[in-house]
Amino acid sequence: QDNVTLQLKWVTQGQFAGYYVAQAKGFYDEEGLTVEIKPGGPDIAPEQVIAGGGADVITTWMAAGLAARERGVPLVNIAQPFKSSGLLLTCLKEAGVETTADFPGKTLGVWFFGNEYPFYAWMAKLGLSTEGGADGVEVLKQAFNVDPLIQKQAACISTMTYNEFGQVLKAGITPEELTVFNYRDEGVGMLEDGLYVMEDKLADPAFVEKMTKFVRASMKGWEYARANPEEAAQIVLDNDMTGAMTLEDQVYQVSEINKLTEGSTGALDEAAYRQTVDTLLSAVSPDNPAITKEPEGAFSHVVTDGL
Amino acid sequence: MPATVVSAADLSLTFATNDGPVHALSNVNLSIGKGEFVSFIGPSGCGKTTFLRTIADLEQPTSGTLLINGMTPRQAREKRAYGYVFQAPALYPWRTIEKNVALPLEIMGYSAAEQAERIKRTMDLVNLSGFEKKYPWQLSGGMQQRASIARALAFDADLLLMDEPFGALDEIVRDHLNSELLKLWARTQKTICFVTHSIPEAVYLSTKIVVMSPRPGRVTDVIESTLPAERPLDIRETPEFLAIAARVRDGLRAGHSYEEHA
Amino acid sequence: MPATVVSAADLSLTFATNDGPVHALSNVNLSIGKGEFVSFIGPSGCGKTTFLRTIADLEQPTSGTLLINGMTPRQAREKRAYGYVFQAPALYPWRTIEKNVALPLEIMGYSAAEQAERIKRTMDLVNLSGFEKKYPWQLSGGMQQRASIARALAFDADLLLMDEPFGALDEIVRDHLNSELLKLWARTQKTICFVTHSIPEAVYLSTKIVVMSPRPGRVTDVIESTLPAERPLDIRETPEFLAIAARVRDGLRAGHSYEEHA
Amino acid sequence: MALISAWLFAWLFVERLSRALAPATRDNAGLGLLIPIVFGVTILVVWEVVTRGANVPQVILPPPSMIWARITSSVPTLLADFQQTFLKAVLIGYALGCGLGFVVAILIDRSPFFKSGLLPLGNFVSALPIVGVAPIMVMWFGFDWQSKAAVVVIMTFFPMLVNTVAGLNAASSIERDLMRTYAASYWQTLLKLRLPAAAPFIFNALKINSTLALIGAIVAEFFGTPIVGMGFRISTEVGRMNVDMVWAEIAVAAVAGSLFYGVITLIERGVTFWHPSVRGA
Amino acid sequence: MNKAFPIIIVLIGLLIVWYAAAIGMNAQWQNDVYRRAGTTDVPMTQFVQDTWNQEKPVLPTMHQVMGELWNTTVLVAPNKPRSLLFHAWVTFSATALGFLMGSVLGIALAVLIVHSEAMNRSLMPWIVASQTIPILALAPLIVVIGFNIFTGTLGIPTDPARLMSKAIISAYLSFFPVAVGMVKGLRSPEAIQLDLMHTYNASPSQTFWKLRWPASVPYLFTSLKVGVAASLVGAIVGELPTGAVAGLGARLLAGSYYSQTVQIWSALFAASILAAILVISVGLVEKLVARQMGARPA
Ligand SMILES: Nc1ncnc2c1ncn2[C@@H]1O[C@H](COP(=O)(O)OP(=O)(O)OP(=O)(O)O)[C@@H](O)[C@H]1O
Ligand SMILES: Nc1ncnc2c1ncn2[C@@H]1O[C@H](COP(=O)(O)OP(=O)(O)OP(=O)(O)O)[C@@H](O)[C@H]1O
Ligand SMILES: Cc1ncc(C[n+]2csc(CCO)c2C)c(N)n1
Ligand SMILES: [Mg+2]
Ligand SMILES: [Mg+2]
Repeated sequence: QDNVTLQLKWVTQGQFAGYYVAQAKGFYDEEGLTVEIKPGGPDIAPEQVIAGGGADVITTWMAAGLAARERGVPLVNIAQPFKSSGLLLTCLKEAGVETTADFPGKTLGVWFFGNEYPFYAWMAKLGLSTEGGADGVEVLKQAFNVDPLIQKQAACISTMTYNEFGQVLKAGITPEELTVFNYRDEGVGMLEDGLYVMEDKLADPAFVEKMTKFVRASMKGWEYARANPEEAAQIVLDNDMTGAMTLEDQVYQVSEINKLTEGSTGALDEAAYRQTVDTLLSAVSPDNPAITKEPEGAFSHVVTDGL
Repeated sequence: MPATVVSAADLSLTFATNDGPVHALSNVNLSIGKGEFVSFIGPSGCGKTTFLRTIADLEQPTSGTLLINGMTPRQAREKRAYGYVFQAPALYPWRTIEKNVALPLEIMGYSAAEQAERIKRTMDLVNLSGFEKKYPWQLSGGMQQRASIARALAFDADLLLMDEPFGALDEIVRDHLNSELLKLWARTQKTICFVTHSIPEAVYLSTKIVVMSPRPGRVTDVIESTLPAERPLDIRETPEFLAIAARVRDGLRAGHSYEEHA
Repeated sequence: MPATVVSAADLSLTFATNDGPVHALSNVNLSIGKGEFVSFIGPSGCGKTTFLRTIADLEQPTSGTLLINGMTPRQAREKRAYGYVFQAPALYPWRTIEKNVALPLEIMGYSAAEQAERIKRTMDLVNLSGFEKKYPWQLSGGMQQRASIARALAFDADLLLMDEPFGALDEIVRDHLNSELLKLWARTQKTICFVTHSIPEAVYLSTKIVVMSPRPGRVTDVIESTLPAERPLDIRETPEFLAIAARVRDGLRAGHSYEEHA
Repeated sequence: MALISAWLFAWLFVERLSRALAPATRDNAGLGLLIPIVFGVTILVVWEVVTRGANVPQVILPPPSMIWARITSSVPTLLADFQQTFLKAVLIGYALGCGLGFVVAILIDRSPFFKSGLLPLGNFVSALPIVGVAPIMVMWFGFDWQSKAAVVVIMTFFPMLVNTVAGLNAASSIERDLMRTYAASYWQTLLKLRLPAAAPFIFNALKINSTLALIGAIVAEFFGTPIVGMGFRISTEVGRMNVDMVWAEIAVAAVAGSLFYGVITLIERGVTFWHPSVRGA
Repeated sequence: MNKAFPIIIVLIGLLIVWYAAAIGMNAQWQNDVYRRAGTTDVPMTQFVQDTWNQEKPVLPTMHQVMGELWNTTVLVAPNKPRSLLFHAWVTFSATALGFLMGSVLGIALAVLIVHSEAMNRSLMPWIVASQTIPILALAPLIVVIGFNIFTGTLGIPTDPARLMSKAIISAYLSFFPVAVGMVKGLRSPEAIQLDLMHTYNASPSQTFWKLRWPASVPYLFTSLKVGVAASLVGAIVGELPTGAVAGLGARLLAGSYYSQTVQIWSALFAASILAAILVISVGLVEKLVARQMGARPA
């Protein structure tokens, strides 16, 4: 049995259903792996964890992964189970937002902690200042929930298709009352939830072998989750130690997640990679220096080639 | 007959302690008239302090009645009927000596000028001029005790309760303060309750001497002084004086023999 | 000639305070032989306590030299050369009386049996049997003072420093303790430094009387007693006694007149 | 291991130094400061050597020199954050929280009714978890510093309450008796006896709260804030792997907090000069 | 006066304010609901009732919170993640361990500081500085790296390791009030009481045990009360970085991700009840010790 420690980017939820399913259904066991899944949280930077030796492989967003790479943590994308991105900017029509032209003067809620890169890239593309004022937008650091929208503290907030957006709807706000911007559609979409490891480890064939098994089992998990969203949601729920989640929420989440993993073989699509890098490089600013130069060797197909 | 200032009838006070009750006062009957100077004398632990504290409404009697100017001790206290000199100086460490003396004056709302005048007068009286700005811990034991006397004299209570005020003072200062106190008393017709361990002091100062004995604390003798009101220091060599002193000493000794066989 | 226990040469001590220096001791020269009983007497604030504290290494002289048994005060203290009775009782409020008396015995490592025996003996000596289990605040002022005397007598120091130990006690107990102290002294040949405000007490007890005067604190007179070693209580009426007492009183008065014009 | 031996070394050195300086330093503030500084510098040097020597990734622990470079190059940002977090949230929240704790303590002291009615509730808020409170305060008071100040109020309230209640009982019985003999009113006794006697306890609370307030304000900013503030910067820059900036903010927080604490200690020395712990035994 | 009476009065007062505030704070949302549903002319009583019973209110009401507390304590087996008792226990164990470590450390530091001038000068400023470092910034470092060291280098199993990392944060927060209070307390003996020890040439340890320690007891207990509360805050904060583990902090956070206000409030209440129990326990011990030490009844 080989041991693998996976550090998630966020708390246990449907977003990571594939891994939990692979574990619960014995897919890892079949590959001869014992996988420990470490849930993340609002202050866990998986990049830091892996740099400190606390994990073998992490899930993170590509922008954050590249940023870490430029700052001396040589992360390499080895697989990309999420084919498309789920990040939205969700606005109340009532607050006067119908198109991007309505942004100036509005207050927008943004997730930070490495999640802000797409937003800044977008604003750069729109040529809007983020310093507030009549011509710019007022940025709020949004907590990881939808309260600011419901209490009308912000005109727009960040949501994920698979989670917060559902919460907004569940709260009774109808889609007609909302203006939804999908980052992908705005041309600033970036790759989310990929699997990353430390570059030097890839020199070891045994490690590559181990990761190949891991990715294979994980992709099998994702496939299973797509086929059995309800069961997958229940598995996620069983792994939630806080007892705070409901099955209903997780079923919704898994079903939405399935749309994002749909069609991924696990291998990174280099076009999508290019698009992410180009977007990031187009928006370099002192406020938002995700990356300042073209990354080298930030991904590798060595693992997915062996699938 | 002068009005009664303190009248105790069958007054008893028992402290409950971890190892049984202590009978600090037992059936005390005593009446003190206006303008009297009463000394309390008795072996240590016989209840002198407790009696003064009861008058001052700092302890509650277990049984019996106690009236001060016809009022309950509490009412009397609220009327600020008395000034109290404690056995320990009880100065506040964050106040200078002069501020300590000013404390009751501030509380009773004297004007600043009046305060200054009174502080000066009483500090002079107890010979502490020059130490106004010192803090209590910078004074010797006797000086602290004098400061606490000054504090009690600074305002005009008709009843003075003094618990061994001169215990820590040498003979010369003591003589000086004794005669100052007598002068003050004669001038103002205050009523004074005075605890002392010195038989000559008790006899010299008092119109009435209360001898107490311990376990349980009782009054064993009340001696009305036959000395004249006018008392020069050398009255202490007269036979009359010595006779009273002898009677006090006998009373005291009796209390002690009791204690020694307890 | 007996060995010198305390020898002070040109000893001065000045306290710095918020409003200027206080000269508590100024050029004190004094030597105390082994087995002597020395009383210190002087107006309040003249430096008696300060001098005792300097001997005890609780204050550091500003200038001059002080030797205890030929050692520095610090070395002497480290040898536990003395027992000290403070002017205030300084009992620890969280200890019962008997535990307070036991304190030095615990520190000096006496066995439990030895401790019990000594506690009993000294508590008897100061007449506090029956109050072993009480806490300090449950005792009268005089009883607290006696407890602190018991504490200092419980262990065997060759030098006793006593700062007004009997100040809060009545004449009878005082006489009793005076003669007990004399007995103890005669039996053990301890050296005793004794601060008192009572002239008769000083004369009755001492082989040497040191008269001090304040501002700055100085030794104004050192009187060697001519009284015999054997001293019944009624020695206090002899002319010899009265003569010494008169000389002390004169010395005291001189100190005061100085103070009164300061 | 390296850290421990470094600390031991620093300490030994300081021990020697303070021995040597002991008589001289009594009243010499300059020399007094020397010791902690020497200690600190030693630690910094060791930190620098260890991080560079052992090649610790900078996203985990950057060397001090790099942190310093970041501080000097980011002065305007640091200043804006400091103003937002310290000058607004911390100071205002601290004043309100300590004031509230104090007032409630007096109320409790004043009336037996409040004593049994409010003290249990006081215990109840003692550990209102900042995590739960901060989002609620954001909900109630908005994203700006007001909600952070509210969190600081809640965090500083309890230490002040407990210490003031204990302090108000610190006056000795004879000192109280004296006031009774003057038939002093409640407020007179409070003002002239019990508050001065309580001062050492109250200053304890003021000192503890000075650091607690800073922690509270910074942590509260993790739960929603405008994009300025020390807590915002810390949480954001951790996510961006700019750990040097995180430490720059921490350094600012440490300096500000220490100065804050130092100022209160100075005031304490002035006000409770009479207490044995200050008078020096 | 009956002891419970004032509490009840104060509580009733509080409840009135609470329910009134709930109407005000939940009104906006309620009106939106009516507007969306097209309902008009809602009677006042209906409106009030609705504001008191929203699923995700801005301010949940007492009965909602109590109901949730009841549902998650009594109606669930205490070993299930759904149970608040389970989370309270997890948090409590970290609190207790952290409090123990923090108090011991705080007292030890105070002892060093009081006894050595070098310690006072070199340690004190750094202790203060340590407290101004926002723990949450360090919490991930401690939880992540500490956890790795515990499980990796030291080979400790996951659960105790997680407990230890939380307890360390807990201790980090609680040692400071204890140290500050104890420095004051250990320096509180009167000069004359110290002089007495001096005359016996008592060793520092004797002076400590027989004088400084007992004299510091009032300060000790006030410090411990603040310390135990700080420990609880620390334990909860230590549960933050990893959002999905057990404990009241994780529960709070998880609740907040789904805007489960009622759930947040019930966890908040659970934490407060835990805090009150801890502080009151320290108070009880204080009373006992005071009696043991012959304290004068007030
Ligand atoms: N608060 C108390 N609790 C219990 N017992 C007490 C208390 N105060 C005094 N006592 C006891 O009451 C008795 C009388 O004490 P009191 O202080 O009145 O004596 P006293 O005559 O003033 O003695 P002294 O001359 O020594 O001051 C003593 O036995 C003492 O132990
Ligand atoms: N810690 C101190 N700081 C400043 N001045 C002090 C200090 N201790 C004593 N003094 C001053 O030193 C002088 C001598 O004080 P000391 O206590 O020795 O007098 P004493 O002779 O014992 O008087 P008493 O008979 O009243 O006890 C006094 O003027 C006093 O004010
Ligand atoms: C540390 C961290 N914070 C926020 C996000 C953004 N995000 C992606 S999914 C999700 C949870 C809600 O669905 C959130 C908040 C992230 N990825 N990692
Ligand atoms: Mg008395
Ligand atoms: Mg003296």
